[in-house]
Formats: sequence, structure tokens, C-alpha cells
Amino acid sequence: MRNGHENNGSRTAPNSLGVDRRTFLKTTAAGAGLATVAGCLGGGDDDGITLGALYITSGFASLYGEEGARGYELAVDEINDNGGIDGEEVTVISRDTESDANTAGRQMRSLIEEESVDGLFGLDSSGVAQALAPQVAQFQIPFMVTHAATPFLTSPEGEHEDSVGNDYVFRNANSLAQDIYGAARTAEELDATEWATIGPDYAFGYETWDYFQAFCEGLGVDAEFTAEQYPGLETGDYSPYISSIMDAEPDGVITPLWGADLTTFLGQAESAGWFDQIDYTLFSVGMGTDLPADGSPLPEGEYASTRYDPFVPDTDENNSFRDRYYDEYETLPTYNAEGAYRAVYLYKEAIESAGSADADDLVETFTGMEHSGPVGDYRFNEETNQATVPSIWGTVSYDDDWESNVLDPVEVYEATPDVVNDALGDSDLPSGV
Amino acid sequence: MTNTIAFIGLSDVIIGLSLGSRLFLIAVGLSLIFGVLGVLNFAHGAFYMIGAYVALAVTNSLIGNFWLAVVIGATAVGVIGVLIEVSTIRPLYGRLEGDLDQLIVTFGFVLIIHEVIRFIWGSQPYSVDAPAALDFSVSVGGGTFTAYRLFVIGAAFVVMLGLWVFITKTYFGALVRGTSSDREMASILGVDVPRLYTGVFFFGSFLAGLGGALAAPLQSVSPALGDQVIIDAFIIVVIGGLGSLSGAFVGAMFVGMMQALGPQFMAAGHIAIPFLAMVLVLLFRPEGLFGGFGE
Amino acid sequence: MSTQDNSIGARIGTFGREAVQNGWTRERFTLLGLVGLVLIGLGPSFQVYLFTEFMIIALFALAFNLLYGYTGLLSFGHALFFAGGSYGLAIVIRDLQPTIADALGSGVAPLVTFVIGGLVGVLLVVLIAIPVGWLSVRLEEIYFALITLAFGMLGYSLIVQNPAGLTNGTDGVLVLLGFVELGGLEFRLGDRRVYYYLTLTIVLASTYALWRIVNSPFGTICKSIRESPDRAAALGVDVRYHRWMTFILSAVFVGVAGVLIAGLASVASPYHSHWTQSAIAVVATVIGGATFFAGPIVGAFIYLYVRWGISRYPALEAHWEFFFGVMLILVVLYFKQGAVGGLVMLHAWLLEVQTVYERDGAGAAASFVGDSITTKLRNARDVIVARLRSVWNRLRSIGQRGAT
Amino acid sequence: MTTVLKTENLRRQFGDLVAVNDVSLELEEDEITSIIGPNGAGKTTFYNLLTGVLEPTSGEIWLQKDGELADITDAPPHEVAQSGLSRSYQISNVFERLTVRENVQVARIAHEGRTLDIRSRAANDEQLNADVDELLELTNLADMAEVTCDELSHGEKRNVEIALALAIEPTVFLLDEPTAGMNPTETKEIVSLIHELNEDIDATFVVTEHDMDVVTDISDRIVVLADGAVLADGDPQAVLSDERVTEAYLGSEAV
Repeated sequence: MRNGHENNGSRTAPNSLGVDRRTFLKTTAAGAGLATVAGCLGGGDDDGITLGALYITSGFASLYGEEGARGYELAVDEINDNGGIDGEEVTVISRDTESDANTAGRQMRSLIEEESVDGLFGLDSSGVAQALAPQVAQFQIPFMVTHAATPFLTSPEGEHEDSVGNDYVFRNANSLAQDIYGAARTAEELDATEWATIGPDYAFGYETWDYFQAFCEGLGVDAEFTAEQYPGLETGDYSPYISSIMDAEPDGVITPLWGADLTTFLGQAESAGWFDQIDYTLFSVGMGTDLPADGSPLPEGEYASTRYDPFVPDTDENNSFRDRYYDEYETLPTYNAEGAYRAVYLYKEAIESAGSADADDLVETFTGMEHSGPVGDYRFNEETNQATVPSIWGTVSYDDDWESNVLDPVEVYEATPDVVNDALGDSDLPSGV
Repeated sequence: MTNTIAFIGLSDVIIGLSLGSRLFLIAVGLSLIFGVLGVLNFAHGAFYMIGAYVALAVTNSLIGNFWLAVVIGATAVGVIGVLIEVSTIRPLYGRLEGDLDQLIVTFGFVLIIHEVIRFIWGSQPYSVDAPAALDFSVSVGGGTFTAYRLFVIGAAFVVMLGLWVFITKTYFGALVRGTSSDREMASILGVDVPRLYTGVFFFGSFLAGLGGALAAPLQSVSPALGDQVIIDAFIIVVIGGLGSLSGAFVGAMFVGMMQALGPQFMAAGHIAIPFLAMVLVLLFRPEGLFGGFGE
Repeated sequence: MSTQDNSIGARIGTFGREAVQNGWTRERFTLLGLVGLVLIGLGPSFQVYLFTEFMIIALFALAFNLLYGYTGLLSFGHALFFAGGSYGLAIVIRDLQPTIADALGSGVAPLVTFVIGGLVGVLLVVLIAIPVGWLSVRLEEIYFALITLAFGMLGYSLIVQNPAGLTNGTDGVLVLLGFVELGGLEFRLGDRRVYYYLTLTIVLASTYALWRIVNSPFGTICKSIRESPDRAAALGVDVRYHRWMTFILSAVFVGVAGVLIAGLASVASPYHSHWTQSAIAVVATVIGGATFFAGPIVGAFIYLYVRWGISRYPALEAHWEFFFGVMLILVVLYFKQGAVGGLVMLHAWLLEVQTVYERDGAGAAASFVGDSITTKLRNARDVIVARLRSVWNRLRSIGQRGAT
Repeated sequence: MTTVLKTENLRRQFGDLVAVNDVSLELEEDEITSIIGPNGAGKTTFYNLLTGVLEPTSGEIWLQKDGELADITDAPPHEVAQSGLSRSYQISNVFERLTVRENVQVARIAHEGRTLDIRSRAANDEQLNADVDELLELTNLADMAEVTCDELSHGEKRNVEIALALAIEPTVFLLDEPTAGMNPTETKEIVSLIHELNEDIDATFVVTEHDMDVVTDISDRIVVLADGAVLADGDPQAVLSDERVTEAYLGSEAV
């Protein structure tokens, strides 16, 4: 493009006719514009390791992005203070997905092509993750998913009509299948037979209910499924849906509401007498944002899952991560923070073990990799690229020392591929584990 | 038929009334402004949102009194409305395609207000506590409600009644009625039209702010609020008739009931029904199901 | 121009000769522009992507403007047709690609499926636009804006409901453009550059078609309806019918843009049918200048590149809508001609500067520049002061009345 | 003489107000008929009924088409125009932001039934432009062809009005207050234009006019409307000396 511009200039110069000068002005302006554009390009200098983070940082679920940012910033600071990755400084460039597949796609392209990142991590929304996965494969760059939970993301393409799993997409957090397996195990222990759900009106809401029913059947839980409601994202007033569920008088409800929607729901459920009437409510995304004491915390005595617990396992690694995090941010780390934190460390270990930040080498190293982090020891299944992390469910209780909700008592259910596949029984649903 | 009615239950009706009341408070100002000025204010939902945020700020400030917060919220929105009307909408009266230009200008304010709110308060949702005096639960018709939710239903009825008296019994109301039925006639009769317009714009915006502030404890207060309600408000004023007071009321209650009862019967399909109703009304009774303002 | 032979080949030949022979003519400019567009395809990959998206949004806005700027109808429901094109392509690719691959072999199937999908998308749009347009043009002005908004949102709520499992609800339908093997040629259809040239070809052809439409007798009638519908009717123009036809034509080109965006974004998303998507066309068109053919193109350019520029500054990125809100208001209030109007004025001004320069030399030109800038600023100041004063007077009179 | 436009008991009510009260008229080919009457006599409503803008409450309207009278009572405005009835407006109603040439093109395109033609280019269409040029010549607008109408003077816009109305080659030509708001020179020009046109083309003219000098100058026949009904009808001398007519005017002025 620069050449084109110079040619224009040199061809114009010898002319002195009025018309030509006029056009000269135009071309110069256009050429200057292009040169400026070109000047902005190039991005990603070759020194150092650059990673791209894609989270929701605006809108109803921006808290997740903020938590993710705390996690990776802590990891980046620690790594750079301790000599970087193979001696090179690591930087993370973050972009907002706006929870929209189109925007997320544009941002991802920009990170890869303008910022020349070595690898990507993040993603909150399952819908966005499913849309991006095939593009990740086309770019042939590793993507470590830290939050989006749909099983179809790690179910190899072809296994099910919605499966989009491929060689380049990994997930270091537990998936919906693992999480809901734990929910069914929890339900097994409870004195409840009639179950209902209230979830967001998109795949994640429906999948939670489908998998919950499948696991209950597979595990032989004595359960009936009586009511389901799917309010749209960003619903302002949940009263009609709350009323509808309460009319069905279930013993227990599983809800994958999340983000601001969960906060809104909690306040309105409370004033509608939900927690007085319904014996058990299982919050599958509850501990994502509600550990911090601001917002409406989850009511004590209800059940919630987390994909990482700051007190379990009781290892040095976990305890020191939790304490450092608490020192820095004065709040306990949520699973989104831990996922992002661990993603940066995963890249560090993979790069150091592969001896390069080359995309193919990284993908090869991640495949089947064994790793240990605050969440414990786990490995990536070669077939799905899903981490074999456990499912963690517990009772919500308030801890005065930490000034926060915690899960206590807490159950850790091993959720390895064998266990989860077994529990799915005859279901057609892929485990993605 | 009797079966269905028994199935619906009083608690669902109360929820419908509660949703409808809130929608009425938004739609009535929009309708009033359109009826008199012929301006379709796209930013009306954003005005409602400002009312909620101002109420939030005042409640959480040193003042800490919810009722004062409602008054301040409504007034502040009224003043913002006047500033916007005088500075950017006034020059467009009488311009060719002026009403489309007004729609676009007010849409510009939707974008601006949305961003200003995010700049000040961020994207996270807030909840506003209901005033202590009304922060207790009441069991009605098999459902449990906060007393405040019932209060808002009452408030909407009071506003409706007050407006009706105001429109039919006062001089200002007579001007409003006259102007909404025939704008040119009003100016011939010596009405100070610009002054009336500004007054009505203040009043309509004030109502939006009042609605936002009153409804704040019933919903999460987030920057998405404005976009959510403006489309509902459009539906309501179209169904009821742009510029109709009773139409706004009936339209709001219809949409409120749809939102309350829809989930019981149609799981998700109910969100399409208000839009369908809007299309049908526009086609067969573009003046709406009810007449002009005050009727 | 004067050749008797009107065949396409001869016309291109004439065009080429004139471009080469006559110096800086319009022909040469067009040729240069085309070369520039071809070269952009070789630029940095992300820029190619951004430019592709710009072209698609530009086509979307151009088609929207056929109805708004040329016929005087403001639609807030054109996203329906944008999504119509997207979903037509996405559903065909999802459901028919295997069948087509079986019938024609997997090498050529992705290309054939894309073509069929595109045609199905546009056909779908036509089938929707015929009844929707017929009903909508019964109304005018604000009411037209409202009914198109209602139709658009009706479409959105249906897409989200996932009727018959076709649209996959809020998650949308993935669009995976496959690998084409055709003779000795092998390429991935979704490859950045391949898709760029594909988009470029379709958008240029569509733009030319739209340009011909607005300059045809049909377009002249559109403009007359914008200016005075009852006058046009009194001359024998069936206003409602003509608006209906314009509505359908406009929808068709919006549908083409919708097909292209689905391939680019790799997904047909329900957000493409939301009213906020329609608002993008409104914002781009108004800012660019609705009365100029090129207005929507320039507006789309500003929309995408300002956003791209802002996205590099996270503090600003979060608030880019603010700038567009301000621009929208300023343009509608003070400068209805929009950005293209501004460019036209700038061009005229530069010509004046040049004339002065050639007549009186550099010093005179410089002082001319200074003078005219001062005058412009003074005028702008006067406008602002007058505006503020009238606002102030208004408020003061309200205050006084309140006090008495 | 043949009848080209006929109304039978044409009536239009707005609520209780009878704006046009059982008007029956027959207009003859090539005549210039003036319709006069005090304000509120129903002239504008009568025009709107003829052109299809308003639907009559009762009665019929017939217009000559292809040598026969055809019923156009329920026809919408564009069909009335296509049938050969053309009008100009009291308050200039031209396409403001289009050039004079484009204005006349609109009328010609509509007349030729080419409104859906998207293949040719309006600017390069030789036949179209030749026709337009001829019309512009006739209405003294040739110099202003490329000027947009919002830059024209009031009088020039009246000429565009007439060019538009002529361009669709009407059999009946309704002129609504053609000299309204014009200075004496412009008025004179319009009057001579109307005379010229009457000689040049086979059209029947119906004119409403306030200026009595103009009325007496151009009219072959005068119809007086009062309170929506025909008060007097006949040749100018006879009508203007009719006492009832004087009374109607004086009466209205007294109010």
C-alpha cells in the first residue's frame, strides 16, 4: 500500500494542471490516511510472551471479567517478579467480548493478528465459546478456556450434532457435565423428590436441566422433574417466573442463573418467600461472583457449587495462592480468578517444557499434560482436552474471619472421564470429559 | 374457562398489576409528550433509568431517605428533560421530516445517557432497599409480596387518578387536551405553545423519573434498564394510542399481565405476543384502542 | 463515450483507454480505487477483516438508505432482513452441506453450498419483505418507524424461540465455510483474503446496482415521494405501491449484506435481528449524510474505524457509544448533510484556496486560509452563542413565570 | 362540444357540516371555467373530491377517458391523475430538494408508466429529457433546469407547478389559485400563459381564483359556490351581475 502511495505522488508531481493538483490533494490525504493506518499495525513485538485474554468486561456479567483480570494480573506479577517465562517477560492483553459472538470473534482476530499473541485464554459465555471454537481451529492457536462450561466445547466434533471440540481448544476449569454430576450426587443425599429449574434462556440454561435429569437417572436418584422456567438474560423482574416455580411446589430447584441476573433473582426470590417454601436450592454458578460480600450474597444453608474452592484441597499451593490473593484484593479468590491465574501458569509451564512459544508445540504440550495448581492435581484428557478437575458442592455458610460466604461443609466428587461417563448411563448426551 | 381462571390465581394477577403499574408510570409520560408535542421520545426509557439511579444515589447518600430520593429523582429527570427539549428538540419543530429528526436526536441521547450512567456507576447492577416502613412481607392470594410491591400498584392508580383529575379539571389540563387534539388550533387561540411544550416535556420527563425511582427497589438497577423499558413503553403507547391517558393505563396493564401470565402458559413464546399486538393495532387502529389524551 | 457500439466489452475498452490517455480523469480515479481495493486484500490480516466488515455494514446502510434518505421512510426493523440473510445461509450450510457433498463431491460442495445458501437467504428475505412491506407502507413517518420496529422485534422473538429447531435460539447457528478443491485450485472459502475478494465483488456489484437504482426513473420517483407524497400521487404515482417496491428492493440488499456477515462472523446470531442492529444503519447513515449516495458508506467507515481506534484505548473503549450519540445529535441539529456534506464543503474550500494561490501566490493563500478559518470559527461561535442565549432566555422566562 | 368532466349530486359531509352540497356540474371540452366563492364555500373540498384525495359521502364523478365518460368516483389520487385529471396547488407543492428538471421528469416518468423502470438512467434518457426540455421551454423555466426548487422565487415555483400539471398531458386541468401571492407582473405572465396553453393544447381548464380581474379575463364560464352548493352558473357577464352572487360576497365580507 505504501508503494501505491509513492507511485501516486511521483506520477502527479510533474503535472501542473489545475485538475491534477486538485486530485493530488485528494490522493495525498488518502495516502496519508493509509500510512497512518499502516503505522498502527504490526503490534506484538517479538520480545516477551504475549497472551490474549477474552472476558466480559462490560454489561450484566462484567464482574466475571473483573475477577478473571485479578487472577491473571496476580499470575503475571508473580511470574515476572520471578524471572518471567524462560527469562522473557509475559504480558496479557485483555479484550471485551461484550458477551456477543460477533464482537468476541472480532476481538479474537484482533488479538491474534494485530497483537500477535502467543496464546489465548478466557471466555465466560458458553454460546460465545461454541461460536469461537471452530475459528480457533482455523487460526491454529491454543485457547485455554477458563470459565465457559458447555460440554459440547470439549466433545470432539462429530460426537453429537452440537459438538465443536477440536485440537486447539482446552479447558482448565470443570465443565457443566462435571459440575452437574456433582449436583446429582448432592440431590441424591437430599430429602427431595420433586425437582424444578429456573435458568437463563439460552443453551447453558437448557443444558443444565438436560444433564441434571440425565445424571439423576444414570445414578438412580429418586427424582421427578416438574417445572422449568427460562427467563431471558437481563430480565429486570423475576417475579412471574418465581411465582410460576413456586406454584409447582417442588422440593428442590437447581438454578444456573449467573451474573447480575443471579443477584436480581436472589433479592426477588427472598421477598417472595422462596427460601421459606422451597427446601433446597442448588446454585450451580452461585460461587462465581457471590463470594465477595457485596451484592446480595447467597442465603446460608442453600447448596452451591464452585469450580475451585479456596480451602480445598488444603495444600501449600492453594493456601499460599489464597493468601496472596486475599492480601492483594481483600477478598477470597473466586473460581474465575483461579482459572485465569492458572491459565497463565499453564502457558508458562508449557512454553518452558516445549522450549518455545510456537503454537503447535504448545498445543502438543497441553495435550494430555499433567499439571498442579491451587485447584489440585489434574491432567488434560487427550481425547477431549478437558481437565479432570473434581466437582465441588457444599452448603453456603458465612465465615466471619474472611467476611465472605464459603462452602462448609463441602464435598469433593472426583469427576474423571470414567466416573462421569458411567453416571450418564444410557443418555445420548456427550460427557465432554 | 372457569378452570383457567382458577389456575391463574390471585398472586399472578398481583404480579401482573405490579409489572403493569411500573410500565404505566413509564408509558404515561411518553404518551403525554407525544400527544401534545408530537415528539416520540426515544430517550424516555433512559430518563426512567436516570430516575432509578438518582434514587439509588440519594438513598445511599447522607440524606438516606427513600421518599426524598423519589422526589429528587423525579425532579432531576424533569429538569434534564427541559434542558434537552429547549436545547435540541425545539429547533426541530416544523422542520421537514422534523419528527423523524426528533426521534433520531432523542436516540442520540439514549446512547449518551447510557454511557454517562456507566461512567458514573459502572456496569454492575445495584439494588435499592425499599423504605423501611414498607419493607415487610404480606401474603395475598397464595403468594408472598413485599408491602412495597403492593404500594407501587397503589401509587400507579393514584397517579392515574391524579392525572385524570388534572387533565379534566384544570386549566393546564384543558390546554393539554386542546393541544393534543388540534395543535394549530391551540396556537390560533393564543396559547403560548412553546411554554406549554416545555411544561409538558418537564411533566412527562418528571413522570418517567418518578416511575424509575419508585420502581428501583423492585428490580436491579443497571445500565440495561433503559433499553429494556423503552421498547415495552413503545408497545404500550401504540396499543393504547399515542397520546391517550387511559390507553397508556390499559396498554400497560395488558403488557404487564402478558409478562406475568405468559411464563405459566407458553414457557417462552409469550415475548412475541406484545409485538404481535403492536403490529395488529398499528394496522387496524393506528390511532390506538383509545382516543386522545384525557379520554 | 461517443462510440456507437454499446457492448460491455467495448465500453470497458473505452473506459480503459480514457483512463490511460486523459490524465487525472474520473475513469482513472475509479481504476485507481479498484486497484486500491484489490491491494487492501494483501494488507495485514486484521485490516483485511476490518475492511471486509466495513464493506458489509456499508452495504447494509446503503440499502437502508434507499428507504430512508431516498424515499423518506425511517425503518427501525431492517435488522430483520439482515438476520434473514444470515440465517438463510447458516441453515443451508448446517443442514444441506452433507447432502450437497454427497451429490457433487466434497471438493466443490462448500462453494456450491455457499452460493445456494446465499440465494436461499436472499429469497427468504424477499418472502418476508413482501408481506411485511405491504403492511408497513400503509403507515407513514413515526408510525412507519414503529411498525417496522415491531416487525423486527417480532422476528427477533421468533428467532430466539428456536421454531422447529431451526434457529438454535439465542446461541445462533454456526457458519463454517469449508475447504474448496476445484480443479487444481485449493482454497478455504473462509480464508481472510478469499472472503475479502468475495465480499468485495458482491458489495461492489450491489453498490453499483443501488447506484443505478437511485439514478433510474424508479429512483427519481423515490425522491419525489420523499419530498411530497401527495404531489407525487397527484401526478399519477401510486405512492404506496412504489414504497412497497422500494421496501422490497431495500430488504434484498440488506439480505445480501446479512449473508455476507454470517460468513464473516462465522455465526448467524439473533442479535443480528435486534433493533439495536437496525440502529447501526441509522447511526451510520445519519452521520455519513443521508442525502448523499456515499453518505452511508462514509458513515459505516466512521462507525467501524472510530470504534477500532477507540478499542485500542480501554478507558475509551467502554464508552464509544457516547461519541456516536454526540455526533448524531450535532449532525441532525446543525449539519444534516453529514460527513459527506462536510467533505464536499472541504473540497470546495480547497479549490478556493488553490485559486487564490495561483492568482496571488502563497502569502495571499495563507491569509485567505487564515481569514476563512476565522470566519468559520466566528460563525460557529455565533451559532453556539445564539443557541445558548435562546436556551437561557427560555429557562429564565420559565423561572420568572414560576416566581410570579 | 363534449362533456369531459361531470359530477352528479356530489356531496361531502364532515360530521354535521356539509362542505359540498349536491353539486352537479358538466364541464365542456376546451372551456376555461372559473369556480369562485367566498372563503369556506367548499372550493378546496370540491377539488379534493375531484382529485380523489377525499372520498365523497355520496354522488358520482365522471371523467372523459378514451372518448367515453368513465366513473372515477372511488379512484385514488394516482388513478385520477392517470385518467387525465391534473391539478396545481394553491400553496406551491413542488419537490423542493429536486432540480426543476427532476421535478418535471417525475411527472413524465409517471405519465409514461415507467415508475418501476430501474434499468435506464433518468439523466441520460434522451426521449425523457427532450420532453422535459420542451415543457420547460413552454413554462419559461429552461434557464433554471438545473436549479433546485428550494432556491426558486415564489413566481418561479408557480411555473414549476404548472409545468408539472401539464407534463402528464391532462384532459382536465385544475388550477387552484394560480395567482395567489403574486405581484402584478407575475400575475400578468400567468394569465397570458393560461391563454397560451388554452390555445396550444386540448385541455379543459378549471380555475379557482380570488382576483376578479383575472377571472373575467380568462373565464368562458363562471360557477359560484356558496355554502357548498352551486349558487350561480353561466357566462361571466350574467353571473357577475347576478344579485345573489353580490350578496353572497358582501354577506361574507360583512361577517
